[in-house]
Amino acid sequence: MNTSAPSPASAGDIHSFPPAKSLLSKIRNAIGLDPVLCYQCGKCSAGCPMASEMDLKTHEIIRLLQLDLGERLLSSDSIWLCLTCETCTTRCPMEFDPAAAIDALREIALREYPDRVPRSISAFHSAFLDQIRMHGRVFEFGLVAFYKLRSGALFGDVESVPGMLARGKLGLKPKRIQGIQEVRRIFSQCATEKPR
Amino acid sequence: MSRIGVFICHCGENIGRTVDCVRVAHNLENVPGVVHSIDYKYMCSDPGQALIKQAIRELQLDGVVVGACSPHMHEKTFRKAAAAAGLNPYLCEMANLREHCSWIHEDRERATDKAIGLARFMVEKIKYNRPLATIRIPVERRALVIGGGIAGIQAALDIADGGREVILVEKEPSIGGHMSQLSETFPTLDCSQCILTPRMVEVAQHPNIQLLAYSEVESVEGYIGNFQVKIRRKARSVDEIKCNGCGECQKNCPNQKIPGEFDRGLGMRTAIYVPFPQAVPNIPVIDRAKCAFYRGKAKGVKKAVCGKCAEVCGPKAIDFDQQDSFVTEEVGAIVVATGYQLYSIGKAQESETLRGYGEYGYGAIPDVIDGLQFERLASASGPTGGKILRPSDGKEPKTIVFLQCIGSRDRAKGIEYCSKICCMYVAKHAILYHHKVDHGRAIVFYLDIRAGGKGYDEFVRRAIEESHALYLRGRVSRLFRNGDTICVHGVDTLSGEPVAIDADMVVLATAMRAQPDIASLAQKLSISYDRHGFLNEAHPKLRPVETNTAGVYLAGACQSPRDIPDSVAMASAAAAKVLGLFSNELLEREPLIARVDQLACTGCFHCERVCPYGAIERKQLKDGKGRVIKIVAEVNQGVCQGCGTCQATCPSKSVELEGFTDEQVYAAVNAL
Amino acid sequence: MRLGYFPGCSLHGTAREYEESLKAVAAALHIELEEIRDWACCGATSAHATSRTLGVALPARTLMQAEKQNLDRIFAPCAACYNRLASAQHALAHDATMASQIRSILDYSPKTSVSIINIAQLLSAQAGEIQKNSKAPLNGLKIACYYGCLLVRPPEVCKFDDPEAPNSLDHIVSATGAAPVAWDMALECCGGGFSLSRTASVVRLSRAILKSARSAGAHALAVACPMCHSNLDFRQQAINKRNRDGEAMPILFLSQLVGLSLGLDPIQLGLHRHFVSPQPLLDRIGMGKLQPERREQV
Amino acid sequence: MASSFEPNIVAFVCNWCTYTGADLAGTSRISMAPNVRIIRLPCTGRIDTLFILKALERGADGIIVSGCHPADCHYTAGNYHARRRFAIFRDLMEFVGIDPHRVTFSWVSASEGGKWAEVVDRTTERVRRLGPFRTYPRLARGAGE
Amino acid sequence: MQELRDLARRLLRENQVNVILGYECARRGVRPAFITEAADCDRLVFDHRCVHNLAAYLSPRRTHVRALGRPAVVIKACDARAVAGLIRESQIEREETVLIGVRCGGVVLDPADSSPLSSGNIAPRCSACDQREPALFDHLVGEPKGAPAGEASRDARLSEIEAMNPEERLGLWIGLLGRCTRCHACRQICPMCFCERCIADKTQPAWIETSPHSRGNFAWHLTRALHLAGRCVDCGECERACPARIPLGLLSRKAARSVASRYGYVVTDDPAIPTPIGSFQFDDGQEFIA
Repeated sequence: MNTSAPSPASAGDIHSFPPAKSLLSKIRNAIGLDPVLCYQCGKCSAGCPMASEMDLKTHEIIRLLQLDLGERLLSSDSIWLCLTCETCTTRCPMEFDPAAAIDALREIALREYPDRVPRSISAFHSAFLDQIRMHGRVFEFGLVAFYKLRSGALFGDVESVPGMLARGKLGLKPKRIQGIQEVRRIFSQCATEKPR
Repeated sequence: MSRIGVFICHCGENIGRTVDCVRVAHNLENVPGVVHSIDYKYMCSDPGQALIKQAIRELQLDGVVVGACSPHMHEKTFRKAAAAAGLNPYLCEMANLREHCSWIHEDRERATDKAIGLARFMVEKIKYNRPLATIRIPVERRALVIGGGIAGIQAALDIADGGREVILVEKEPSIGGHMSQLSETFPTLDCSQCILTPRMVEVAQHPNIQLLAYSEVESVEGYIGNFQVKIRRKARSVDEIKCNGCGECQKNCPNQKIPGEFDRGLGMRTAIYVPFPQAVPNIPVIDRAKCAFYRGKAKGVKKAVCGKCAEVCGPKAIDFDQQDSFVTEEVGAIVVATGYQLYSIGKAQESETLRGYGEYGYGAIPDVIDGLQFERLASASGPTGGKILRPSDGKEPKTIVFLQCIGSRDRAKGIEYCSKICCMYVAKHAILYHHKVDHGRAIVFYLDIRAGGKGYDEFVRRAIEESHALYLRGRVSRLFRNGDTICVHGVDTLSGEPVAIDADMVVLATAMRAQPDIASLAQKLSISYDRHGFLNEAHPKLRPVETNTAGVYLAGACQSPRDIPDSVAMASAAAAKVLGLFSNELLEREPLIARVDQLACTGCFHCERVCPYGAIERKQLKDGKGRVIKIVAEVNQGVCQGCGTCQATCPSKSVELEGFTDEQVYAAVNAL
Repeated sequence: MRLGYFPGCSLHGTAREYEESLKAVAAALHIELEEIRDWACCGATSAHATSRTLGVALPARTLMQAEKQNLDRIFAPCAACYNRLASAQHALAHDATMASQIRSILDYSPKTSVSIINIAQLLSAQAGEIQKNSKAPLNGLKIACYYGCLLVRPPEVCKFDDPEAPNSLDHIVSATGAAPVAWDMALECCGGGFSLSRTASVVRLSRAILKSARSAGAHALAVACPMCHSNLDFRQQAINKRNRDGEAMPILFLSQLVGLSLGLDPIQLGLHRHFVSPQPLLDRIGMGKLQPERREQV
Repeated sequence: MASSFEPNIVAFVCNWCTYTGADLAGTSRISMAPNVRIIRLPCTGRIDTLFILKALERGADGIIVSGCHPADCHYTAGNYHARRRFAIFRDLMEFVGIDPHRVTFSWVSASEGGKWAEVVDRTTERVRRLGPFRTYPRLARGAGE
Repeated sequence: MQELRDLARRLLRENQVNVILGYECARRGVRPAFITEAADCDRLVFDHRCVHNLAAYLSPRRTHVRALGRPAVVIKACDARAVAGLIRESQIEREETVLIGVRCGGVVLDPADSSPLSSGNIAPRCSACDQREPALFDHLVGEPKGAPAGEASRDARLSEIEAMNPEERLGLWIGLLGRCTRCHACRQICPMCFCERCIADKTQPAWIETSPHSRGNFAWHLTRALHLAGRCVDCGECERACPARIPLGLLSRKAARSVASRYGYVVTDDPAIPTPIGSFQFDDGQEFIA
């Protein structure tokens, strides 16, 4: 893809379209649906709760996918703003599954552009998964604590802790499940990059 | 003294509520000439009509005025009733007391006064109505079809199968039109030749069809049911009777290197040639501009420079001295199916309203071709035997780019309409390309996908989903040569992403345009055409295959860009119209047409100038000794449509429009 | 009736009132909840957002556990957990590669016949019972039923209700004698997992939901998801502090509403644990003051 | 006085557009002044300036001439010819002092029932303000009549 | 003068024509002459007294002239416009008529007025006329003439009347047309009034009242002006012939002004140009149409 102003001079060094290694095909394999199904009606973006906060709206994400513009796509943090509320998937007139596509994109992005994941979000995910690694379950007090350490949002929500305690909503000592080894094997086998 | 009956209808409450029908009837009773005046609840009902008939019979009425609804509603009804009672239907008139009175007024008094006035108008008018007889014109029950493309073929076959003679005129050496050039057809992908050729043969063999190929309409006289058409039979330089279509002449023609029109210049033909193997009729024609014999003669060389074809021709069918000849045919109806021409992409345009696409280098860059050229490449009978190969080096293009809307929806180039078929044939091209070229990449630049039609959108989706054509939304700015590839610069407006593609071949999906010579044909037929040269239908919705000239019908792309199914449907519709017209020996017309008072006529022919239909003819009045006294106007009953513009224009009022004569209008106005 | 029971992490923490009320209601309706032994977290968004396999493998293990306990029905009250379990099962059933992957990870291939049900399915099946046993029908209460995302989407996984116009919750609420209100945002997302990581988004989304429910005249919101609950209840203080949208809107778990209609004690149902006090609601139906326990044994 | 005066107006209209438009006004029950009486002609091309003069002679206070919009003529060109005829005639009328405000020319299509009502009401109002046009018919006084 | 007579003589001698329509001297001034004998050609004259528009005699309605056989007619530039009109409207065949164009420096108002041409006695139309010779002719005779004397703004009166208010105008015309006796001299002399049966004589129906009162006169003169719109050649014969001295030219010139301003049409002696009534443009002005 050559994005420089087209001119006869630059014509020579324009490489062919589309690029060789194809993100498009990866996603096609990952979710078993072909993104070319999308005809850009925009119903997904129209219903997306996070659209207003995304620089790439859902349909634009799919379009870039169709055009195999991995760089521009994966380097945007929009895919990380998806809540997987599945509204898009539910309403897609072409029976495509944008939510699944975005999940698949995140998985690749995590590997290829780890540092592009918004800090707070990657912090949350790793804190969350760490909880599971450690205890087999999520121990919320630990989750909050770990999250704060990772995200650096140390004092956010601090004022709410007493309230949580008063209502008995925060247990302080974690319980570990017996099958924790099994869980850890799952993690190692799934070979997920630890989001940093 | 006339004996007029007046019948005032209450229309239930519709008139009665605001108009005092009884008073109206009473008032009219006292009008001189009125011998009978009554009111009734429903005049249009059977008992109502019975009242009228009875009165006509018993009181020998010579005029009937029905005060009821709009004549557009019931004039026919009441005139039929009058006729049934033995009164000439044109001695029955209606006063519109409903739409024009009771429904639009509240004040009963004033509405009633007005109703009386309206009825008076008609009573006074009808005193001057004349009994009129429906006009019957004999119909020549043969049809002319102009154009031998799929539309003309379909129309001709339908009419011929309907049992009527057809003269099919085609200006090219063979019928078949553009469809014969196509490879496959959307959305079914059946081979064009395979479905067309049988129809062409059928035309050639049909007992009711007289095929005049390589001929053109020279002039058209007359009117519906009675056209005289003069047809020019262009000189083929080959005797159609003698020729047996063996093809020896072509084999032996020394000039083998002429770019063939049929293959859009991608293949070669000879100077004496049949445009394509399945041509109908299968009779060659000599291209005199290219033939050595004629060029020699033109140069003034005494002895024949070449005569190979004549030498090898067994039946001695070659006739170098053949001249254009003319035939005149009498027909009752004409179907125009002259089709379209392709928009020419290059800078040079024959019309000053159009501009070409210099930016796409068509003609300059060898591997930039148009859609019809791609059809020839994809066609099994084409110059490459159906292989997609580049004109420049015969290589198979691995990346091919299709540009839609070339000459469509482009004001700057002078065409703002949508050509309708391009979206579909590009999808077809993408699919064909996918079938024919392994690991090929097809990219389409489009503005919108217009795929309304049975199975059409599915077809486009098929190109995208199964043939993996990449559709980019946007117009390409320019094509650049880049070594032996073509660099395509565009933007995908959906992603806002600039795109530059190195393509091996670029196909320009060019617009459909009206035929170049349409204006002269339209004048011959006195039918109208739009600013783009597409012929105008009589009504865009309700009379789509008729024209404003009675007896002339339209089929196919001469009316607007059309695909094959549309063209065929139109053709059958036109044929149905023609057969409907032919279903009677006589054509019946309302007698409300103009009539010239030849004694008073001065022959200034203002009427001729204003007549929209050319219905005014010049007639010599002679004395006993056959000397011309004067030349006066005469109205052709078949052509006149009864607008009356002639009468209002005539300074001496020597032409009268039946049903709306000066005396009738005068009388009405006098009743004020 | 014996049911496999998968509480999920939050029901043992921030959403413990959900479990408390569930257990009380189950007892009242004679439903035996048998907790799956040694269950692990479903992985929630964090798992499937980072690794599709992980997102399937974790729930798959739980399904395996259930099978070992030969439970043929698993009840997952948390909508998120339900969604993960159901999605995992769906993947195992329809994605051969994924299935084999999981097999190699767990060296066990979970049956896909086990039926996974959520609270909407469970209680709407019990609607008759609820009505029959209702000791204190919640007449006069107007409830906005909030389905959220994970209960009904994606449709090919959650087949039990119409994904765009569901009515199972309304059906249950009617059974309690309360009146479900017609409103527009029953299916809009509350911000889900962003509670910590993108609180602002959660506030924006949850606020819209609360406003809509309020304008529909609801006295309270009924939810079936701990995540939704904390966003709408816990975060509501922040929302109300920042804006003047009107009365605070109590957020109740469906089970709590049902419990009330069955005449169970509000404290037993954990109503005192909410951040937005449901007291006004209780006053409406003439129930006593909540006596929040001073001390909480942890 | 003038207010109680009810003008007598005659309308010459073409059959295809304005007459049908007036029918539409009726079917749509659009109420309008009852002062106008329609005389139906096939086309504005048929409407002669003599009709106007005769109507004025016969005591019409106002006149309406109406037909198809340009390009809509059922007979393709009648209205174009009429347009020139009336343009020149109007100039002449004005020149000899016959107030052209007494004559309304309009295009009213078959779909413009509302417009027809407007034309009728506007003309009626204008002519009512101009008062009765006795001068013209009375020109015959002293001679003959 | 001699040139004209020789030409006429030749045309008769060579039997190219049977009659010369020209001018000859009368007791007072000049009058139209119908010369059939070559010998009589010396009677022909042409000078500033030759007011008459001889084209009128070409009309098929002038049977007595027709009876004389194939005509040659002496025409000034203004007369040529009438000849063109007759050809345009199929009243005469161009090739059946020999046109002797004469160069003209303007004529007097009254053919009986033998005093030399001056701004005092010149016909108003001539002082405004810039056409010294016809463009339509077979033979052209006479010396080149200079532009005639007199002020060119002859239509001041027209504008004056246009400037009046409706009542004043009506009053004015009631006064003028009230004088009309319906003798129809205007029609008889008009080269463009050639109808076999004039509308004014049509009785079934009698659109135009025959009795000579202002109302019928209005109808008659308005209708005539309309019929002459774009056809009147402005030869002034009607005014000259009118015993009541009604300035009828005002009406036809008003019509001419109307077609000129609306359709840019000016009467010429080119028979190929169609009349403004009888032709149209899609975008003709319609400011007066609601």
